[in-house]
Amino acid sequence: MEYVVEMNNIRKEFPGIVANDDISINLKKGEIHALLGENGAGKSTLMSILFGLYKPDRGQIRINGKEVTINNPNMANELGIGMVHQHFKLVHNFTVTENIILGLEPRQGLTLNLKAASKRIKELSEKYKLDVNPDALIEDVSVGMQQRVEILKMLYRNADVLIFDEPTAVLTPQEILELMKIMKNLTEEGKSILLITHKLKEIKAAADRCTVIRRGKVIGTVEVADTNEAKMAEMMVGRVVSFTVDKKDQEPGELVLDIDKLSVMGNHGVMGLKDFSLQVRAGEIVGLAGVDGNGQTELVEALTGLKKIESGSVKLDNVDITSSSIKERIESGMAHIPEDRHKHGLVLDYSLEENMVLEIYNKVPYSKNGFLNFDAIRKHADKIIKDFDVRSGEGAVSITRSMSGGNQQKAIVGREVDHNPNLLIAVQPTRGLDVGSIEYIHKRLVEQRDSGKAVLLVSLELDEILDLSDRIAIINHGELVGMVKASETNENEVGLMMAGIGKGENP
Amino acid sequence: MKLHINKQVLIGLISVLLGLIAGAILMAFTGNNPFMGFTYLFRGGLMNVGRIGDTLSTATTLILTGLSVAFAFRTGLFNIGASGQMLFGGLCATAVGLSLDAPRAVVLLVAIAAAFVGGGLWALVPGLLKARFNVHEVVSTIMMNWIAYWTIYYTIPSFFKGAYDTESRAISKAASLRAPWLTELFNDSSINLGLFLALLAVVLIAVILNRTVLGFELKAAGYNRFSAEYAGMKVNRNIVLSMVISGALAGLAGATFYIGYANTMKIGVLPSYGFDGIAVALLGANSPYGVLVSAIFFGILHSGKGFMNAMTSIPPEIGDTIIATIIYFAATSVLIEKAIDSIRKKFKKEGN
Amino acid sequence: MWELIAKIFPYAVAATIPLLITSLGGLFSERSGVVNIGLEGLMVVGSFTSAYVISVLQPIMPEGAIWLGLLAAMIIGAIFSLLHAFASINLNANQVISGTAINMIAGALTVFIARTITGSGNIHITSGLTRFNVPLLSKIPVIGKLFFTQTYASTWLVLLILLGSWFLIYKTAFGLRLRACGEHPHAADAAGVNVYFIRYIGVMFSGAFAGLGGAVIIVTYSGEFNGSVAGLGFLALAALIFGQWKPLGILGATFFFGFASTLANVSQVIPAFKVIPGIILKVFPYVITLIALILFSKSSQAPKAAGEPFEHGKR
Amino acid sequence: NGQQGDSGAAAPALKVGMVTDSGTIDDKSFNQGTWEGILEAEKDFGVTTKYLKPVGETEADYLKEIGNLYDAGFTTIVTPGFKFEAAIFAAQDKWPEANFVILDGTPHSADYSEFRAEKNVVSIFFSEHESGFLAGYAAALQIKEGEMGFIGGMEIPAVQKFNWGFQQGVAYANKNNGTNIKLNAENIIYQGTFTDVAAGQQLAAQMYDKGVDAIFAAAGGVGVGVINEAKSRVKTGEKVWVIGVDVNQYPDGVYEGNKSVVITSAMKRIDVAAYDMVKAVLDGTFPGGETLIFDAKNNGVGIPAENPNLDASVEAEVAKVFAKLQDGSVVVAAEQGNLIK
Ligand SMILES: Nc1ncnc2c1ncn2[C@@H]1O[C@H](COP(=O)(O)OP(=O)(O)OP(=O)(O)O)[C@@H](O)[C@H]1O
Ligand SMILES: Nc1ncnc2c1ncn2[C@@H]1O[C@H](COP(=O)(O)OP(=O)(O)OP(=O)(O)O)[C@@H](O)[C@H]1O
Ligand SMILES: [Mg+2]
Ligand SMILES: [Mg+2]
Repeated sequence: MEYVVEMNNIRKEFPGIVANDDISINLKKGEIHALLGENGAGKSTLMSILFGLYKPDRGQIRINGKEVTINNPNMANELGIGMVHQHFKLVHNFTVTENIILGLEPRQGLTLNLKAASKRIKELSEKYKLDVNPDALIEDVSVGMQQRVEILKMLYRNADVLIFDEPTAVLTPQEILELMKIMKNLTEEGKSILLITHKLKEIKAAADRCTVIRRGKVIGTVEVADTNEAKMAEMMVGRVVSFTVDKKDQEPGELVLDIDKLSVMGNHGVMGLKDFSLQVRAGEIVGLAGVDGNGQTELVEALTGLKKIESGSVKLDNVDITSSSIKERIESGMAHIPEDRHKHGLVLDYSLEENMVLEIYNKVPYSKNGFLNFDAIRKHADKIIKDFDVRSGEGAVSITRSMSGGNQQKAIVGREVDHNPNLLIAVQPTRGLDVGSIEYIHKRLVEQRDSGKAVLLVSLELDEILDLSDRIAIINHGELVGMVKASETNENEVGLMMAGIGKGENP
Repeated sequence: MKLHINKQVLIGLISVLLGLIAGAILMAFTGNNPFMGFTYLFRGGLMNVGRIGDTLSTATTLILTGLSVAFAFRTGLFNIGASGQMLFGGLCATAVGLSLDAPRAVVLLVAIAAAFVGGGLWALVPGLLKARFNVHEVVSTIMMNWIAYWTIYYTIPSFFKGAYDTESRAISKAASLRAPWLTELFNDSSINLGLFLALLAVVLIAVILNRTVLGFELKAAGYNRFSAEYAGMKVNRNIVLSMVISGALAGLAGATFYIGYANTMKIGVLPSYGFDGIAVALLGANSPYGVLVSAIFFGILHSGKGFMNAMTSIPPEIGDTIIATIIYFAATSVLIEKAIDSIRKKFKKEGN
Repeated sequence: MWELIAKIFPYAVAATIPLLITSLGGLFSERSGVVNIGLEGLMVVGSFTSAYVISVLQPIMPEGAIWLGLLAAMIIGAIFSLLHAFASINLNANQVISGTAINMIAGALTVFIARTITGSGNIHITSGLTRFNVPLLSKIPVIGKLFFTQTYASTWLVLLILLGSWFLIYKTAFGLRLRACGEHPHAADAAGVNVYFIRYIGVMFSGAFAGLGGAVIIVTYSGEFNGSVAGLGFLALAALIFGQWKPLGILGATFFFGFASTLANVSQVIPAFKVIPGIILKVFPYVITLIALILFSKSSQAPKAAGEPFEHGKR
Repeated sequence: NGQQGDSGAAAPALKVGMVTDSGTIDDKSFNQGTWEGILEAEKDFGVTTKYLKPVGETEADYLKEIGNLYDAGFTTIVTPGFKFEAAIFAAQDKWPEANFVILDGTPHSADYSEFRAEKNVVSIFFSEHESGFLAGYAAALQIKEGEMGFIGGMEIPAVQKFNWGFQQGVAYANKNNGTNIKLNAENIIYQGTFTDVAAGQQLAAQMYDKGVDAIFAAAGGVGVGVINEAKSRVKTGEKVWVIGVDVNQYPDGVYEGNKSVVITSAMKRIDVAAYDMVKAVLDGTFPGGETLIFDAKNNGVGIPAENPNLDASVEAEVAKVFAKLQDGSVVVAAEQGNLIK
């Protein structure tokens, strides 16, 4: 049988790490082939090589049986290879059409022929049931739509091989279903798909075959129909993985966080959060589920003081903190693991020890009379490093920019937990981390709960919410659309509510 | 034996070397002997105590403007307006020097304080605009430079007119930063008490940046305003404060220049020290002690180029060309860094 | 009042043009994602080049010398800007610092060369462009008097370039790519656009246009290179921001500067203006710019990736 | 090339140095005039020459360059402009072996508390008012009927005296020669810099638009703008003039062939002054400690010998008045009096 893509014995080294070590993989015409592996296993690197973004150190690529060298994305395009990146590569103030034709513009004399392009895009969109408006501005359309624009981009370039790098991380369960359908459509039209994902369920649901990669090496390729999720997970990590979090039953205690009818302005001049009320008690984890951009950011920023509150009130331990400063909130026992560890969590050019006192540098013993006490700061950092197993090149004096994402995250979690807060707001605490790190951080969050603290968990990963939470609040368009007990619900129900199909009462 | 030199220092030294080589090429190109050229250039800056004094007095102002730019850099700001701040600081110092009738020590202290405050005030505007409205400080400080230029242009003849409309009255000896004992020690050179002010500022700024809570906050706001905000720091206040401190340092530079190096304030001149400060800061890797060293180096070039010009037929612009080239190489230090790394690697391989 | 405006208008336009073309150059650079604070230096290079070429050629070919001078200024400006392009595109240098270095190098080097060539730092040209009234159009009431009398050919050239630039930026494939590189270079990269190439082109446009800006000064009102363009490059940078990175915006912004500075300059001979203190007239453009920056701060259209180094394959 | 002064002459030749004022060496003014005189001396006497440009305009900047010259063996040092007054005051004591020439100024301490010229300093002043008088008179005679304006640079004494002399010259022609030249107060201005070329052009344009026929520009770079504007207008058929200053600016005004917009120039013979002083040093007659006045009497000021734009009859008239200035029968005031500005 002839393969559309064959990658043989690919090797790619980055300074200090072999990202791809003698990897071979092939793709049949009309199949969906999944790539599975931990963070840093080398999946994206492999696909970047196929797409011409990296040059392999060694190895061979064949397309439709012919050996090729792919030096840049243009060559990949010409060979019929297209790629949807996890972070969409779209220009926000361009229209859909402009984004799609960029790099391959139809011309009419000297000028761009936008009309012809727009017509062709409309046709493609209809053919593959993508439902995209060619004249909309990217900044005005939803994330799901943006992804479909990315798909159109490939189709517009007549790609036969489509690479999806973690396409579902940003979608709602319903959008994921849609995407699966679109992928099936595509394969029926004769396209072949390479799909990178961490989600075993999706592989099970959509893929024909699955290649597992660990530490840059291929562990094996399996027919998906012949295997199950547990087996694939074991291949991936190299040991048996428990999918459930150990969590004792426990009665929640005092009311810690009381949000009452909170409204917050969003980024586009409309209310991002509307009349939102929620309570979190001591000793419980409340999960906030919702599709990205439905008001989670506004809620968290309003709670932590990063954003102004329009109306409503917030009480922490029965004290009104609606108009308190960030510092006051921290001091009254609120801790915050931010969504974006690079933007908010760390000063990347500061050393690890400096980052560990980011909120308490002005307290004794870390400083006295305006002068920093480096010994105390060092001791503090060393303790967190030890307690939370933070690994870095030079210990406390490592510049955080040089640390791996997982360790950066562990450091932040360590710092926040070390404040011994009554309320811990954890936003996407495991984003982009591999299974091992995720397990660890989940354990620490549950520990907080078990020791009688309140935890508000905000995550786009439904699995994470379902696993960790005692109760789940669902947010849609800035409004609370439902509140369910984790033990009494399932993914489907929460997914529907996330899409805005509410479920009556608040328990 | 293991030679361990700080990479930044090495890059700086190599940049200087490359700049000097570029200068040498230009000298040779115009038919001059580069060796003679450099000999006279450095002799011009260092040949005798008088010249050393002149070098130091030029360096004094450069230390302060360099420090001003470097401090802004370290706190995430690009202060291109040191010239304007220096002008306005200088105006304040001159105003005090010309109008305050008090014992010398008092006059000097008040004049210095006025320059400090004046420079700070002039930087307050860009600071506020940046903090409140996110107006980029590069543009606003450029505008403030011109506003300072015209303010001095009209203020001097209106309030401090000297013999001519184009300059202020001369500062009296009592209100000048020049001290007779110092002037004599350095054989009548322009060296003045500002030097000690500059040295003090170097130490103070180093301490603030590296050892204090204030420095910790200001740097955090500069590196990443969002995480500083997240950590509960008052970011807007810190941005304004950084800009004001930077401006105040430039204001001090104005004092050392207008009531130290010079004794009158002339209108129609935007001092180039503000722009040279960028070069000084850059070559000094934005560290206070680095600024000190690079300012003295620039001081030597500045005061030596005239002598070189007198002794040979090399145009003095060569000095500026050398400085500009050094800055270009410092700005493109990635290239040098790569070269250093590959050389180090080679040595390591051979060593093993 | 009308009389007055009509009188100073041609000169306001003349003062606008060097700013406009330089600012337009800056627009190309920043739209491609490279901040160019070296416009001042590039103008100096342009004014030096044109003055030198014209002074050499004028005795031989009185007619063509000026145009060859303008062309030479553009070419040398573009070549000189490669220093900035190389530093900021290939070496990921801090673009503001690299631009500052450009300014310093230009100032020192041109005077150095001028001195080596002429023995003094100045280069003088015998004759600049001749002003003319545009036939027919200058007869149109009001508009004719304002826009079509006492014009320089260079003014029309620059306005033509402005028009062409607008077309290039908004109507062509190149423009689309240019804007994409300034907003989201990785998107452009993934779409097969050579970001490095586009940025080089953007910076070289800025060099050519700033060079032309410097040259226009020589052939219109100054007639003499003296090592400086008196801060016009920085003002052009401010106009770029004031004009919100749009061709028509910068036309408005630069005309504002041109008009305000002309007004301030001639106020001395206009009795009606003598009542206004000189300082107010002089600082007026700068203060207004600051105010405009505040007003625009909320809706800033700055290219998102301007000033950020781009590395192929990195996110 | 003037810079290549280090000639290999056997005898240690006299080394003559100059420190320039803020402008460049070919500023059509002070610097250029002084330097031309020194170069003339180089040609005639084989002295070694060199000029240095200070980085700034402070006393310390000037002293530094004087020191550089002195340390390099230049023992005769010429400095143009009143801005050097305080620097020369200090220099005369610091380098007693050197000879200093200061043009347009007299040494005094920075705060004007002490005026003193030692035996190694000569101060030279020019009667700019006489020069301006002659140029104004000549231009008025040539134009006969119309209006004139004055654009000065900064409001410093030399420029003011040009202005006042100019006004008197025009008035003299109106009174004695029947010309009808108006001077409107709003057309007598000081631009405020010696550098703003654009402003020079724009101001000139306004004046010409208002009907001014000739502008006397005593303003360095601002004058460059004035000349440019005049050239632009003449090329389109307008009839406007510029009166040059300091040196013969006829060549600067050339717009085509050898036709120039510069009708005449109010010269002060800075070059002659510099030349004479070098010669005096060589002859051992350096008039140290004295203040010399260059005026009509000693041919130190005047209009150029050749003025292609002036009719022969006009030149003859001017020559007559020049003689009257020399014999004192006509006196030009060096003060404002009731003149404009
Ligand atoms: N440009 C690069 N330079 C250096 N190292 C890199 C580069 N890109 C990737 N790496 C390293 O190569 C390894 C493989 O990375 P890769 O992105 O392929 O992993 P992945 O399987 O896609 O991980 P994830 O699940 O997080 O997407 C990682 O250790 C990563 O740190
Ligand atoms: N040049 C680099 N040097 C060092 N580490 C890098 C470099 N580029 C990427 N990495 C690291 O490699 C890891 C994976 O990189 P990669 O760029 O593949 O991200 P990714 O999560 O796979 O994103 P995507 O799924 O969109 O491809 C990240 O931790 C990233 O920080
Ligand atoms: Mg990946
Ligand atoms: Mg990933």
